[in-house]
Amino acid sequence: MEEIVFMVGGQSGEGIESTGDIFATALHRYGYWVFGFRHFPSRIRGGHTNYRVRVARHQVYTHGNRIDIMAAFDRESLDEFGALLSSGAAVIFDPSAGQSTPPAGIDVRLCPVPLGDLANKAGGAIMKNVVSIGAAAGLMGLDPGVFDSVIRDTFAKKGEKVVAANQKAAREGFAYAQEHFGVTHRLSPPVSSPGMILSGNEAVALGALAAGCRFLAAYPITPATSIMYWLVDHFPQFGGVVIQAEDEIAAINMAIGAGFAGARAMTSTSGPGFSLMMEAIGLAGMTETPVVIIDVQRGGPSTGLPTKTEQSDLNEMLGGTHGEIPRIVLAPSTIEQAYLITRRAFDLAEIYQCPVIIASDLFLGLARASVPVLPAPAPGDRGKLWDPSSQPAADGERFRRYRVTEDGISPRSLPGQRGGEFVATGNEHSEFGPEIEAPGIRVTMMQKRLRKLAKFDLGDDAVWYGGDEHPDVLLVGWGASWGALAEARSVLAAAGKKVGHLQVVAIMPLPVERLRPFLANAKDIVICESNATGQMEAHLRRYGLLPAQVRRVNRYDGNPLTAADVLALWDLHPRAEGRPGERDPAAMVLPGQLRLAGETPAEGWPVLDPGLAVSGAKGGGEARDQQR
Amino acid sequence: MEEIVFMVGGQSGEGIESTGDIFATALHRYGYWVFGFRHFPSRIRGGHTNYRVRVARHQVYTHGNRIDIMAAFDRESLDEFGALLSSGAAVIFDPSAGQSTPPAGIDVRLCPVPLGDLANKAGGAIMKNVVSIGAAAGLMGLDPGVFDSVIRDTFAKKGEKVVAANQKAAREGFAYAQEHFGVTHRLSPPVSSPGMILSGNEAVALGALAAGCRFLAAYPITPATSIMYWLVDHFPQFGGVVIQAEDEIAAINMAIGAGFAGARAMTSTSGPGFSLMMEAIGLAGMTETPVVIIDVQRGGPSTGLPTKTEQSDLNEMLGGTHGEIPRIVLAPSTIEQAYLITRRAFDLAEIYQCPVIIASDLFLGLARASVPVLPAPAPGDRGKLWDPSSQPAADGERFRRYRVTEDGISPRSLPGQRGGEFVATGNEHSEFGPEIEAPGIRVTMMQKRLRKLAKFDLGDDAVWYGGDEHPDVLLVGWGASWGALAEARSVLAAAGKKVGHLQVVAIMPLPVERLRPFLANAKDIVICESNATGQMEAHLRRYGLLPAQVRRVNRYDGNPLTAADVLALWDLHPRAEGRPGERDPAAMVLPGQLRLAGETPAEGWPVLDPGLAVSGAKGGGEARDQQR
Amino acid sequence: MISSADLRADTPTWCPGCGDFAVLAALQRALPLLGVPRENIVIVSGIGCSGKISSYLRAYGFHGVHGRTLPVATGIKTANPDLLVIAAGGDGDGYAIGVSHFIHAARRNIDVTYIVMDNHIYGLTTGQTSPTSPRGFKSKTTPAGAAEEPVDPLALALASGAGFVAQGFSGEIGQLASICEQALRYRGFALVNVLSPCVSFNREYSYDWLREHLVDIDHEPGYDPHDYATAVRYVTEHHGLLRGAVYVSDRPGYVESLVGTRRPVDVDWEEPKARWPELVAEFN
Amino acid sequence: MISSADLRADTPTWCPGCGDFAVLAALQRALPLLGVPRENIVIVSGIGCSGKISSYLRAYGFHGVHGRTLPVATGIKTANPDLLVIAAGGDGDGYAIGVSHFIHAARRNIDVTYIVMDNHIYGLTTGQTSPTSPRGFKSKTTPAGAAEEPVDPLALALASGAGFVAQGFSGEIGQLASICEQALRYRGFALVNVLSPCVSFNREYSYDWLREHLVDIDHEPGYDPHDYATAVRYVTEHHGLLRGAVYVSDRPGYVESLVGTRRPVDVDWEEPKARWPELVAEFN
Ligand SMILES: Cc1ncc(C[n+]2csc(CCOP(=O)(O)OP(=O)(O)O)c2C)c(N)n1
Ligand SMILES: Cc1ncc(C[n+]2csc(CCOP(=O)(O)OP(=O)(O)O)c2C)c(N)n1
Ligand code: SF4
Ligand code: SF4
Ligand SMILES: [Mg+2]
Ligand SMILES: [Mg+2]
Repeated sequence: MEEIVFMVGGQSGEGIESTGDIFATALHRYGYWVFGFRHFPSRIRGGHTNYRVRVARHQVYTHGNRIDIMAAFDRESLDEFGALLSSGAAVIFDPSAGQSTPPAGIDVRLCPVPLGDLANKAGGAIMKNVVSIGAAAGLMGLDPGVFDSVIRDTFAKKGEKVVAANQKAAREGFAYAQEHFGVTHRLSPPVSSPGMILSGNEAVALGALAAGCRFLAAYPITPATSIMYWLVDHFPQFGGVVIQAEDEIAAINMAIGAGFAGARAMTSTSGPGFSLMMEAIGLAGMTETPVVIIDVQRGGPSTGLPTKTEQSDLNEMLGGTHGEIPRIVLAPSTIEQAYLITRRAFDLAEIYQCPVIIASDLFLGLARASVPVLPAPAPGDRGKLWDPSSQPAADGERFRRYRVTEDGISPRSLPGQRGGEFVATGNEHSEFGPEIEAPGIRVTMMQKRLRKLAKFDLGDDAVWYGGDEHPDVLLVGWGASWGALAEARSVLAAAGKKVGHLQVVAIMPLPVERLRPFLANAKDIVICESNATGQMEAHLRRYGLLPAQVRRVNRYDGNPLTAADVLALWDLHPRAEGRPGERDPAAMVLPGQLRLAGETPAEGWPVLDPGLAVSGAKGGGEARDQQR
Repeated sequence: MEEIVFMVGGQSGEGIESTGDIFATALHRYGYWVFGFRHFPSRIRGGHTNYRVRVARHQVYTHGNRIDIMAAFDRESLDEFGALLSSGAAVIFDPSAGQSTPPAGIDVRLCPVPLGDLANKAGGAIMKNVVSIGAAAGLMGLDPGVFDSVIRDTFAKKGEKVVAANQKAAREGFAYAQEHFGVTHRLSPPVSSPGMILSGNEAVALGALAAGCRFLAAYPITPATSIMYWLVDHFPQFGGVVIQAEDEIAAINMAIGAGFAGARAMTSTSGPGFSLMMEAIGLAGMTETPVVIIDVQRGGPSTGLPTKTEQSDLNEMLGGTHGEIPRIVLAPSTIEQAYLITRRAFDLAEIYQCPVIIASDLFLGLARASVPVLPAPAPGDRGKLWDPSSQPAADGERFRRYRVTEDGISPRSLPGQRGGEFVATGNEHSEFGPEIEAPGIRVTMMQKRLRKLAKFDLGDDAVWYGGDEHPDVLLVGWGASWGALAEARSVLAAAGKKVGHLQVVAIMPLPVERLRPFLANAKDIVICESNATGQMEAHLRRYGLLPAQVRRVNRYDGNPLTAADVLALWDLHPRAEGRPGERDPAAMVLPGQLRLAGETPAEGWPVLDPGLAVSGAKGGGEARDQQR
Repeated sequence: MISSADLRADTPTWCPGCGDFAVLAALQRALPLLGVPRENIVIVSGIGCSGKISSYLRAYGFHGVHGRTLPVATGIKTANPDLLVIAAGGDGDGYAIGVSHFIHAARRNIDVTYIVMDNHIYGLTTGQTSPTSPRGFKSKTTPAGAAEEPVDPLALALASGAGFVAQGFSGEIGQLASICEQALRYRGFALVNVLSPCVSFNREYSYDWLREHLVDIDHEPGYDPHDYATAVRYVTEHHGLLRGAVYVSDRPGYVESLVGTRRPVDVDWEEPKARWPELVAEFN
Repeated sequence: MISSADLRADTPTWCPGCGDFAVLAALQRALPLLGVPRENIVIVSGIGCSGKISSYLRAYGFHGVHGRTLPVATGIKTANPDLLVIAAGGDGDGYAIGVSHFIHAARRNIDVTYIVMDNHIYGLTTGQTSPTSPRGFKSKTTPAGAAEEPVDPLALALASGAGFVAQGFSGEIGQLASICEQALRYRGFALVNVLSPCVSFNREYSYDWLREHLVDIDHEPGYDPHDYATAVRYVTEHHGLLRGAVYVSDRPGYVESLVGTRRPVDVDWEEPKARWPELVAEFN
């Protein structure tokens, strides 16, 4: 087989997360490309949770649309996710635990494994999860020692005994499965070596480090906190600092302070915290202080669905804060892009001296997948920093921090620079800084600020296009649903449709002229968003980019938008092996089909490093990549 | 003369505000319709401030576009506002105070008055302002005792001596002016009796009281605080309460608590405070708790121009808070409408169980003008309140607060009602209230909430239209600039243009089908807003309501948008008496021209009481009112 | 009269052994003693494991956003003073993001019982350092140990003018219930800080450790909770490791001074209508 | 070395007689004594009349939004510990909307001097009751008298673990300057609450009244500002009507414990580049 999706499901608090992580990392080390995603409730113990890991021979961008091997530790695993089992799927369960069996009518292979007994044999019932992944590896025909190194890394702190016991547990499961069921799902051998395995949040954190950011102030919130975890573990080694603030208002104001001082500074949060930052975002805009804000969106409104994904903060990103400021909003579509965009965001914040908002979401932030090695850090562009030697201040004159310039951007002095003293104020102000109300200066200053982004252009990275040069069907998406849309496109193409996929990466300022050619000619535009009201659609309409009639795919039940959601419009299905009546071999997403000409991992996709840009759409809108 | 504009200008802290108030109130009591507006800096002492009062024989909706009589106490009065002086304007000043004289080339009548000396004669130099308004009354040929009653009311607390001295001061000024300059600006006698004089903020406060609101929590902020002042003075007499909260986050959460308890509750603020309320607005949306939020907008972004006007929070009103909630946004255009809309807002908040945002602004909120007597309070509609007798809960079953209904609105129980116990949560929740994450329920609940406003319709009050039935030029506005646009329309019509004026009152949900006919047919659409980026324009575009090309009038220097700003597009001017070269008799806005068929004061304009609706546009878009 | 059973709603989803069970039980024990009908009880809660309590105590509940229990409770109590209003949340909810409201509710002396389930950790977000975590405390957000001194809730309450200040312990449910009863009967702002162990993420503040270190001032000979100076001294000297009623004063309440015989919930159009001419006259 | 004159920027627009002039003058007197070059001084201010000080003191300034001086100052100081950072604002700014940050800055012991120009009123918004206005205080927002007890800044600072707590008086500019100097030299969070009369809106807290009622503890025989208990007792007994250095402790500073030899402002791409293979390896 080309790819296999494994799921382990149980009650929260049962170690499902670490089990999934071990499985994913091991298979990644084995040479496969994995994509793991965890489903979890907003409580600590109890409540169903599961971890799906897609294992493939080529890079994949979602956790897939089916489940091939399931280790089921609770009733919900089968009750709620049984419908996703592929034809011939294997279900590992402990017959002595009295679990429900799979729903009737699904053609699955039951694999009863005495998980508890085998775990006990290895040293303790707590290791039954590890037994189950051992069994899964057995069914896949892998090495018995596939988990050894990961288990060592995971449990090293707990001592050699624990490591050995877990290694034994995995091997017990492996042996049992091979003996009783043989190899049910053999993966063809790996073909390439993935470079790294990390989550979108880790990619953001790594991007920040790579960009020279050394200051994070944040307040814990699901699903953003792991950005903080990674940075608190790494910043100190690089001279950086993480402050756990008392709330999000403090967090962003601290980041603004650090940005004013000259650091590359950021804050990370999710919806509720983002809402609290509105006033300060305006302050950054008005004082022209660089700051990067990561919003890892989750299900809203209010506390909403705190452990579920959604793309519903867009309106607030675009319209939040009273009054009018220049701001940049970017949405990464993949984990690699989360790294690249974050890295770039710090340049943009300093070049344009304004807040930059990165629209991530829970799906992108918490999914953990194999990616090619990310491009190493490289010197960034700090924008117009005042250089006293080449730009001396006129004698006796105070520094004009807000000098009115043609491009609206004024050289910035940093505290510590002699002669650069000025006051930054959230009030309207003169070129020197202090507040002023004179209508003429006011208008000049508003225009100066709003003009800053007039020429903003992310270049080829602003929008991404893949697919037919003259599509009949145009899928439009943004953010984390890229993978699902790419899969849907592949199925549609296989079904004979002329299809394209347009992904909006730069959301504000919107690259209107880059988008227009794509949108002007498509016959059937389908806008796909993880929200209920179609916020991106409204945004595009604001610029007159859409015809009166478009079709929509909106998912807002908290789960990531899938290819199936999109394909349902055509009664197509993404899975080769479906339940009876759903089988559609042509719809099977074969790994590799998603990788298009010029999209090879080595070159990175979509690339924000100008030097590396390959597959972005050109301003004129010529669609450069074709379906293989 | 039909109308006269008086301005008193000086340094802040010199009592300009009370002088203007006394002048306006006195002329109002005299039987004229006045409109007063104060220009003031964000500091306590010093800095130019002025108060303009337009005095007319019919109702007026702006402070006009020229100045006929100016009492100038500082240099800036003439330097900055001299250009507004009408031909033949009178300038009252104290020759001994060494002020500048009016700019050359303006044909004005200098009226030097020994203000200080006369004030001293009356009892103290502090009364020079009062002397100056006495002098103005003299120039206008009014009664010498015109200010007596207002002075009594104003200074009663300070004792009879102060009252008498001020009355004397006014009479001294009056006598001096009559003796030395005679009557320069005689107003024709009053024709009707205006009913009340109040500011937009007071109208909001009065509307809240009339609506049965008895709870305000707020944090002081210019220009919203006077709503709080009026209510703290009046609520206690009616069993109501005002809480000065520790910040705006507390304020809105208190109001939400009170709304949950069953009170009609509100908070009032301006931009910075409004930004802080974003998270709680989502909470109100999610818990379906009625709350009314008044945003008296001021110059943004950030602290911006705290004592200047702007309409730049619209994006945030529409898009603020993470996630998606039903919300209502209404913008009153006049002081009367501020009363009517606020009154209605409490009904809407309870009927739809969601936040209602009223978009006022500094100009509307602080302008103080004569209006017809406002309609008396009448019983409102509290929406679906649970009635245990007619809707008993099933035996032993818990109350389904969020029962899924066809219109999305569920009967609401109030604490204290036996059997109605439930929990309101900002998390996604079941019909009973407690949090729940099941995708099916989630989707049902999102749809239930978003469906609530599907049939929302303010009826004839949703949009307002005045002017030609088939206009070539269509002025589009919202909020406080109505008066300026109405004046501009009148001038354009007089200049022979076929012109209409469309005012958006209901902003969210936008009455798309009511707006479309007006916008679909106009040739030259001019969108007029007090902001830089055209937020209403973008909003209309989102719904496909605008052609690619429109013209824009955007004012964002902090001063109210004027008819002159609009007319400049055609090189027309609003003033009959202008500086040489600007004279355009046809452009004179005659009082009464603004009042159209069916817009008589007795009937109120635009009317939110369904029974009183007269002049609004019909859904089909037939423009019912004609220019007289 | 209601019984404890009448106050049971959904089955709690807290981890087995969580201290918050005791808080719920203590409330279910104390509330029936007050003779207040269930429909007149409102519990407002914040976000956190602790915040889920409003779904478990059957009464009217409001589960608001993180840190804002006290403003919501203030709004409810002021709008309808007939209600018995409880606010409940965690240490992060109350002393990090919400600490401003805590100080202002205390000085306002709003008649609300504020129960903080203080586990010295962010529980629901799976174990970050909280404002009451001690200096040097290690967690995922402070792997090198917390650099801040902890907030001392009792000291803060005393400095802010709270009229009733007590601390309970989930391991002593009898005393906790009695403290809750006193707090609920108190006419004014009453803080009950409950040392409520998080068995999943905070092993430092375990039942055992707390049992060993807490001084029971309810049984401290000569301790007079009406004496402010003594209360301050005790809290300082014992680093807050007390249980019992720390301080009880009688300050005039806030709501009484604001709300008269009519309540803001009594929506009324008649009086402003009747007094309309008078109101219109004011604007002339 | 800088002189007082070097620290003059725009001419203040405060009302003649405003207490804030003395605060500005005190800073201009104290700062030159520290030997810190002007470009290394940053003053962060809030919104209010007080907040305008950042335009009047010539140095780097950040005039942020209402109530958020301390987070901004914390960010600046942490990003560049070489800077001398002052936060300054009003009583509304610091003790109403911003009080949470005050408490957390205190317990964090960030090396910032926090100067509150406490006039017991909202000045810039033309005279509303503030959190330090006394109970019964009449203003446009509390015409019937304030129903809340005031915040006691000194008590709150002490309860929050502030290392340096002092109170100055605009009528005693010499002492005020000396307090500022001590605070600025203090390595940690230093509160200087300045009783700074508002001559336009608050006649209750006049220079005369304050002069009469304040006890000068700098000259109180035997008063030891290093003794916490005494400080608490004095503040309680005198209802905060003290002037001088109330409390001085030595707690370890926050920034030192977080920031090493490299500062976050030193933007660097080289080290992560050099260590890239190691970082990549971590993700495998
Ligand atoms: C504005 C906002 N910020 C952050 C969060 C995420 N969050 C949820 S609960 C919580 C803290 C929980 O700690 P605590 O209040 O001590 O409650 P516990 O779970 O320990 O009972 C946080 C930070 C949120 N929901 N809202
Ligand atoms: C978020 C926000 N809320 C309210 C305001 C309005 N505001 C400006 S200054 C101020 C209070 C001023 O009082 P204080 O802090 O004591 O300063 P003072 O003027 O007395 O020096 C307020 C409420 C604001 N600017 N921002
Ligand atoms: S995580 Fe801790 S606080 Fe939360 S329920 Fe479990 S034990 Fe209780
Ligand atoms: S209003 Fe008061 S605080 Fe403000 S400048 Fe004037 S005296 Fe000072
Ligand atoms: Mg906690
Ligand atoms: Mg003040």
